[in-house]
Amino acid sequence: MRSLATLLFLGGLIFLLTVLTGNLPFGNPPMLVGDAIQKGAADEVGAANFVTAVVLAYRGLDTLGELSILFAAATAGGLVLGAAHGGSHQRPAGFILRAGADLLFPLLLVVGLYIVMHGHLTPGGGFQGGVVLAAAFFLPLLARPGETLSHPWLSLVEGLAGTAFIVVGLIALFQGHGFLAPMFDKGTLGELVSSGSLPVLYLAVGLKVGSELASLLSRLASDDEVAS
Amino acid sequence: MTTSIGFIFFIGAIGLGAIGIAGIVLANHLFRLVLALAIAEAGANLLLILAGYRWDAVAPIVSDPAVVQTMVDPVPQAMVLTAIVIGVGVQALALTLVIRIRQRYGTLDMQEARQRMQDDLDAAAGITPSRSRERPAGGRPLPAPAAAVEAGVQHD
Amino acid sequence: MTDVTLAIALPLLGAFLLPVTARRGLHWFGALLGPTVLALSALVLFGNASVYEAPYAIALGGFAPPLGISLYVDPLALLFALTVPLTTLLLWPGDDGDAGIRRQSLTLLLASALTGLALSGDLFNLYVFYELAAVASYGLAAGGGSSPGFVAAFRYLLISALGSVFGLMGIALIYFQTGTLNLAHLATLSEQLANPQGLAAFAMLVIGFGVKAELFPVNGWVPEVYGAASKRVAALLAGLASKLAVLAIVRILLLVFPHEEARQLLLVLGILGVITGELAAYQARDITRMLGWSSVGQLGVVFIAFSLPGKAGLIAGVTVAMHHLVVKSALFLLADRWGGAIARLKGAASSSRPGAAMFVLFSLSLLGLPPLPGFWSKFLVLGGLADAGSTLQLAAMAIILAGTVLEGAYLMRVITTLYKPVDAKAMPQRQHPGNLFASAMFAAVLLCSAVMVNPLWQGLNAMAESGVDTKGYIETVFDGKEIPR
Amino acid sequence: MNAFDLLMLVATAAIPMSALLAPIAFGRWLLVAAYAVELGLLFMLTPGDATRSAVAFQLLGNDVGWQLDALGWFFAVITVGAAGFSAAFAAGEWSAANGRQGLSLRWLYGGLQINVLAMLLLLSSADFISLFIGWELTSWSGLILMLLAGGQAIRAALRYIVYALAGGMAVFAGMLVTQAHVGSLQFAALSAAAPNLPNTALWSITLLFVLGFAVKMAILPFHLWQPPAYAYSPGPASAFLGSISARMGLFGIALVAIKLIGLGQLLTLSLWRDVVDLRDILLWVAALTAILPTYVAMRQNDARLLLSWHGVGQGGYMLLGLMIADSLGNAGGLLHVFNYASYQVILLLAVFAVIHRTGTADLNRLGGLVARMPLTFLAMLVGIIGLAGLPPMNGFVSKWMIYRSLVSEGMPLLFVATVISTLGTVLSVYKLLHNTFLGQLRLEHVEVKEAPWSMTIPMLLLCVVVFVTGVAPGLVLSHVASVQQAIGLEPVNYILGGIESPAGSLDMLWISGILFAGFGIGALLFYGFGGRSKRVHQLDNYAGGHFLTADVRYQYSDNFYAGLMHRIRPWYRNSFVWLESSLVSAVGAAGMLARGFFKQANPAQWALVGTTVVMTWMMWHALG
Repeated sequence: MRSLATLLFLGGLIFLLTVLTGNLPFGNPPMLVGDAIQKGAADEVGAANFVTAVVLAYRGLDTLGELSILFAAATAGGLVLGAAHGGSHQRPAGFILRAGADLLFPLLLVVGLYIVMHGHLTPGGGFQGGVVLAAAFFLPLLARPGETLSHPWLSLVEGLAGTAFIVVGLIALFQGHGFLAPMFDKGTLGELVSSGSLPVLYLAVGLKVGSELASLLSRLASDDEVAS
Repeated sequence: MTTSIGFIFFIGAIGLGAIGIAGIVLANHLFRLVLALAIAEAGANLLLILAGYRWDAVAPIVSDPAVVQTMVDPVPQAMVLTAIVIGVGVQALALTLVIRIRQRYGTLDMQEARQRMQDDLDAAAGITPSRSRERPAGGRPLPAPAAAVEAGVQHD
Repeated sequence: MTDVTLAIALPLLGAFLLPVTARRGLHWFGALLGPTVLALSALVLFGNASVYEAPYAIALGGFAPPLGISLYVDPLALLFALTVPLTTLLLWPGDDGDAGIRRQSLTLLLASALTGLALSGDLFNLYVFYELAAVASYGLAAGGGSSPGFVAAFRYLLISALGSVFGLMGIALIYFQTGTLNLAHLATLSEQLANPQGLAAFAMLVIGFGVKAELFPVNGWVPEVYGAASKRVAALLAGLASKLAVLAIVRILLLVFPHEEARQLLLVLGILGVITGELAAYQARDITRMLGWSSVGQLGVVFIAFSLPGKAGLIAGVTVAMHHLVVKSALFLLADRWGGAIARLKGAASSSRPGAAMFVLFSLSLLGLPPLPGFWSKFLVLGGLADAGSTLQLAAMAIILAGTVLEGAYLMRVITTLYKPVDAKAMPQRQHPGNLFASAMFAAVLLCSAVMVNPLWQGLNAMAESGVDTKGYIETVFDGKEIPR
Repeated sequence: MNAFDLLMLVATAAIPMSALLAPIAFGRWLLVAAYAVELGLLFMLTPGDATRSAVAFQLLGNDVGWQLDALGWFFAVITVGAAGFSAAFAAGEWSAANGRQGLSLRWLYGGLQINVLAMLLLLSSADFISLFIGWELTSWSGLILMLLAGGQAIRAALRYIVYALAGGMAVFAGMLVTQAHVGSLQFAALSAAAPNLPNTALWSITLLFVLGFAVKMAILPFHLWQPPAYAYSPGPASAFLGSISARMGLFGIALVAIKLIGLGQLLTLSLWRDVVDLRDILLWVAALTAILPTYVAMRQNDARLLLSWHGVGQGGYMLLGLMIADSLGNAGGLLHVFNYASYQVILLLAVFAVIHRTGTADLNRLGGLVARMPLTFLAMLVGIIGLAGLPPMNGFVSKWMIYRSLVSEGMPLLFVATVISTLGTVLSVYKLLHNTFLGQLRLEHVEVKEAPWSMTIPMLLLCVVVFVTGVAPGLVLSHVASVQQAIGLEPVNYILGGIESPAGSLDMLWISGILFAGFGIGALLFYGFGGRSKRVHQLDNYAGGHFLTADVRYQYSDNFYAGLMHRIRPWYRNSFVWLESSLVSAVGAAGMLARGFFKQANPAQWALVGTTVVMTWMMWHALG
């Protein structure tokens, strides 16, 4: 009965949305903002990847909020699960996994950092790179369940990376450009050292996301087995 | 032709959203609820990113500054990036909660967890669980007529 | 430096730094950090009092308005933003070890997000701050460590995330049609949104933001979360967070959807909220859930008030919202030690006289006993409804009045229990001095505003004047620049 | 600063003084003196021209002020007087004894004074905001007194506050509807606009106000709260509340329905093709209120409840009188307010004096106290003569005026109704007097002594008032006439001894003279013709030739009026209790439903349903 009513209303919702979307201008959006950004981003921000320009410059506050959400989720996770319980009593993984993890660790680290550092030029950036970084640190954990990530160290990175993002924003503010305004020389479009403070911000984002996810994952992993 | 392609995309977005919502409403398993949430968010994100799509346009990345190309709207892409990360955070938190619920109540069943929660809340507050039917209704502010007949009091 | 961005950034900075400081033998610094950043952000906001003469907008990062995110500071935003650090300071969570630091950190995140909700002039930015507030409140709701708290927080998370999905879809629908997210820019395009797509988007946004605002169909989480969470958290969520979510909806309503249908929607949902909330509270058997349901009812009144057109609606809504903020936060604080079954509170007054006296004071104000501020808030809402005088509005008026009677029934039930002779077996607990102090501060605010009705009213009038001035909003944000169409 | 401001200042200052001084006997007498000062200040005011307070505010663009006109003055004198006599009654031994039993004297005296201040604020209101402030303060301050006794009083008080809040909300709504239609909250604005208001607006304004005030008046069907709430309050509080508190509703009706809207306007509000108008409805409701509670009172076995039920019935009388269009009738209604207050205070105080000595108000456990407490008996006798409406006490005058105008205005059915009501009153007050003071003395009361002087003197002083205003009603009628003038009615044509009118005059001086002459002749005849009497001990009783030992109970000392009750019992249906409890159950059931909504298994389901419905609705709107 309950599912029937649910499906009925769900059907209604689907119908409504279908009707609605049928009237939407798919394929030629108004792009009032998008066009302006495309015209001005290269000069104003200097990032070849306009998405990065939007994420870090035009909508930098959103990104700060997003980082805070991740931080909030990690903090809340910590609050819910408490301190990690020093690993589980599972036997370690096999040789292949251990060797693979050891092998992959530096590779993932490099790839992650690369993605982070090229966020203003190519698809990718702090979030994507951060996830790869987190994977790099999480992989050994899978291979050696007995170990834990060093939480004090992680939380230091967590805190300082976030702080760095805000401090960069605040420096811009105190220079009179407004919070999170792009700083430094814009450089040449398309080069690694270009678009002013954006790579710094993205590095902060990458570290933040990486440490945040790593701490979340390790908490989930270490606590998972204590279940009664 | 072009409209029908758009229609397919929309159906995809709405379908994902609907599947996810149906899951959230109908599923009873805590982990499935989290998965359903992820699916519903994917639907919303797809709808959002469709808002920036433009026919015959390239990704909003300048590969050669000399060539001017039509690009899709970068703003929805940035928004979706944000929304995805938000979704990840929320789902991670949801999973930690699932773990804890599993530990405390030994169940992954939403109905049971809810019932246990309400019983615990009632017990913590010091009231008889709402499931027992010994007392039909909670304390009323006005005296019931039977109770008011004291010392020859009769009200008309 | 009185840039309002600081009011958002400082608490965030504090939240990020808190876990770091706690581990480096800087415990004293950690303990001071939260209150300090909150006080600083309150100071920053106080420094903006000049917006009473002229509201202003900030283009973040220096990008011309429709491109970047803009913050808008007018008296309305400032008032709500100011309540955030002040209330959070009063409801500052205790400092007990690791969990305490996490709680403080989450509280700071919540404060920052709520300040952002008050100030932001961008649809998607509102959504981000809303989500930040939501995630922080899931954490706080679960943070008590009790088993029911986890289930309640999970259910809260589910329904809130469902709301977010709807909200995000609504944003997508709006962006599809207008290609912009800036509220001022959207305000210039509001005629384009007076179609089924636009209004459906509004409905979705209302549902999305309504979860935290305890709006009618999406408030199922309220009693469980308030029942399971610590009472300071409940006070934060019911008193503060809900109001800022309402403000977000009101901003969208005023600027982007100034259509009659949109107001009607809020009116109807508000009425349903009052009915369900007050009726359920009447049947509640423990204080915390009673207060939770009662806050659902009160937020229904807030929505009804904001659904009134023009200045009258804004004045009434702000009054009711602020009154409820003060009263409900304080009542939750007092329910911290006196939570639990009403019957167990026999003679609690003798264990803490000031606590009981304040409970009476706040209840009377909630019931609208003149000359307490609650009366004026009811006077403004109901007067506005009577003036507007459509059938639905008159029905809303009747329902609010009937709800007040029910409220009187259940609040007086508690109060008379408080003053009954003590049951020797179960002596109710004394009030915590910290809670008493905080609620005394709320009581002082209440009594001061009872005395200063007139200046407050003039202030509210000025605030509403600029609040409903959509044209002024657009002009301030764009500052004479060309508006893309 | 005029005398009115001084009065308010004294009344305000007396509240903290009460909290300070009430535990000390001497302090309590000082507080009684404060009432005397307040009364003196009231008499210094010339009630004819309205005295405006220097205190005035402008709140939210509305002028808020206070001003005491003749209508308010009349009620204010009764209020302060009732409070003063009640306070005096309690000042001596009563407080000492009850204070020892844990009654908070600070709250009792403070609460009494708060009530007086709140009522003065209400009575002197000059606009709707000050009216509502006074109204709510009166309602809530009454609660203080009701809660003091604890136990069953708390339940009664809870019931009271729900009713009072409902009434207050109706007044609130009335005031807001007035503002919406008139555009101002000044009294003058409504009275100026009333003739031109559209019918629906007038209906809603009048009905809302009258409903709100009727709850306080305990007019049927809103009367159930009153008897227990007033009866179970501590002694002086009970006397004060029972005598004047409910009359605030009458004040409100006189103010809004008669002064501002006007009786003539009420006649234009008609139903069913002008068959009935609002005044007819009010008259009949008032008549029913006069009858039914009186017969309920007859069944009560608790003396306090019996009197409180009478209070409900007498309220019906007052409303009935007030709503009669001729000057004699509404003068009777207003005069009855004063008369009723005077003897109700006596009666309740006498009952509390009896409680003080015997510890019970249960009419089945009292009796024969006449020789033990003769002064209290005398006081109660005077009181019930007044309540029953017999000459030469003042109750007769007001009731005569109401009957007279019912007859002369051509309302025979209502006249019959009042007669039925009076019959019930006579029967039940006799039950009160008999079961308390006459009949068989109970063994446990043999040692009972007369109430202390601190209690008897206030009662006897009031008896003098009842008698004097009964013999010379013109003393009060002069004020009633100025009240009538103040609320826009034709003033009654009074003389010192009563009424002078072509339709039939009443001169109590003559009537009392004849009455006492008759008594004198009777006494002469009795003693002149060798009327001998023999004193026997009160327990020396015979029945049917048998000596009755003191432990044998007379059949009529328990379950008085058994035969009559047997006949009329089927008429008691408890319909109003049923109505009230079914309303409570309905709200309770709705509450369970609402609670179920929040405790449901799946809130997300509702979110989905809600979203779909809301979206459909919005899109429908946008298309249509």
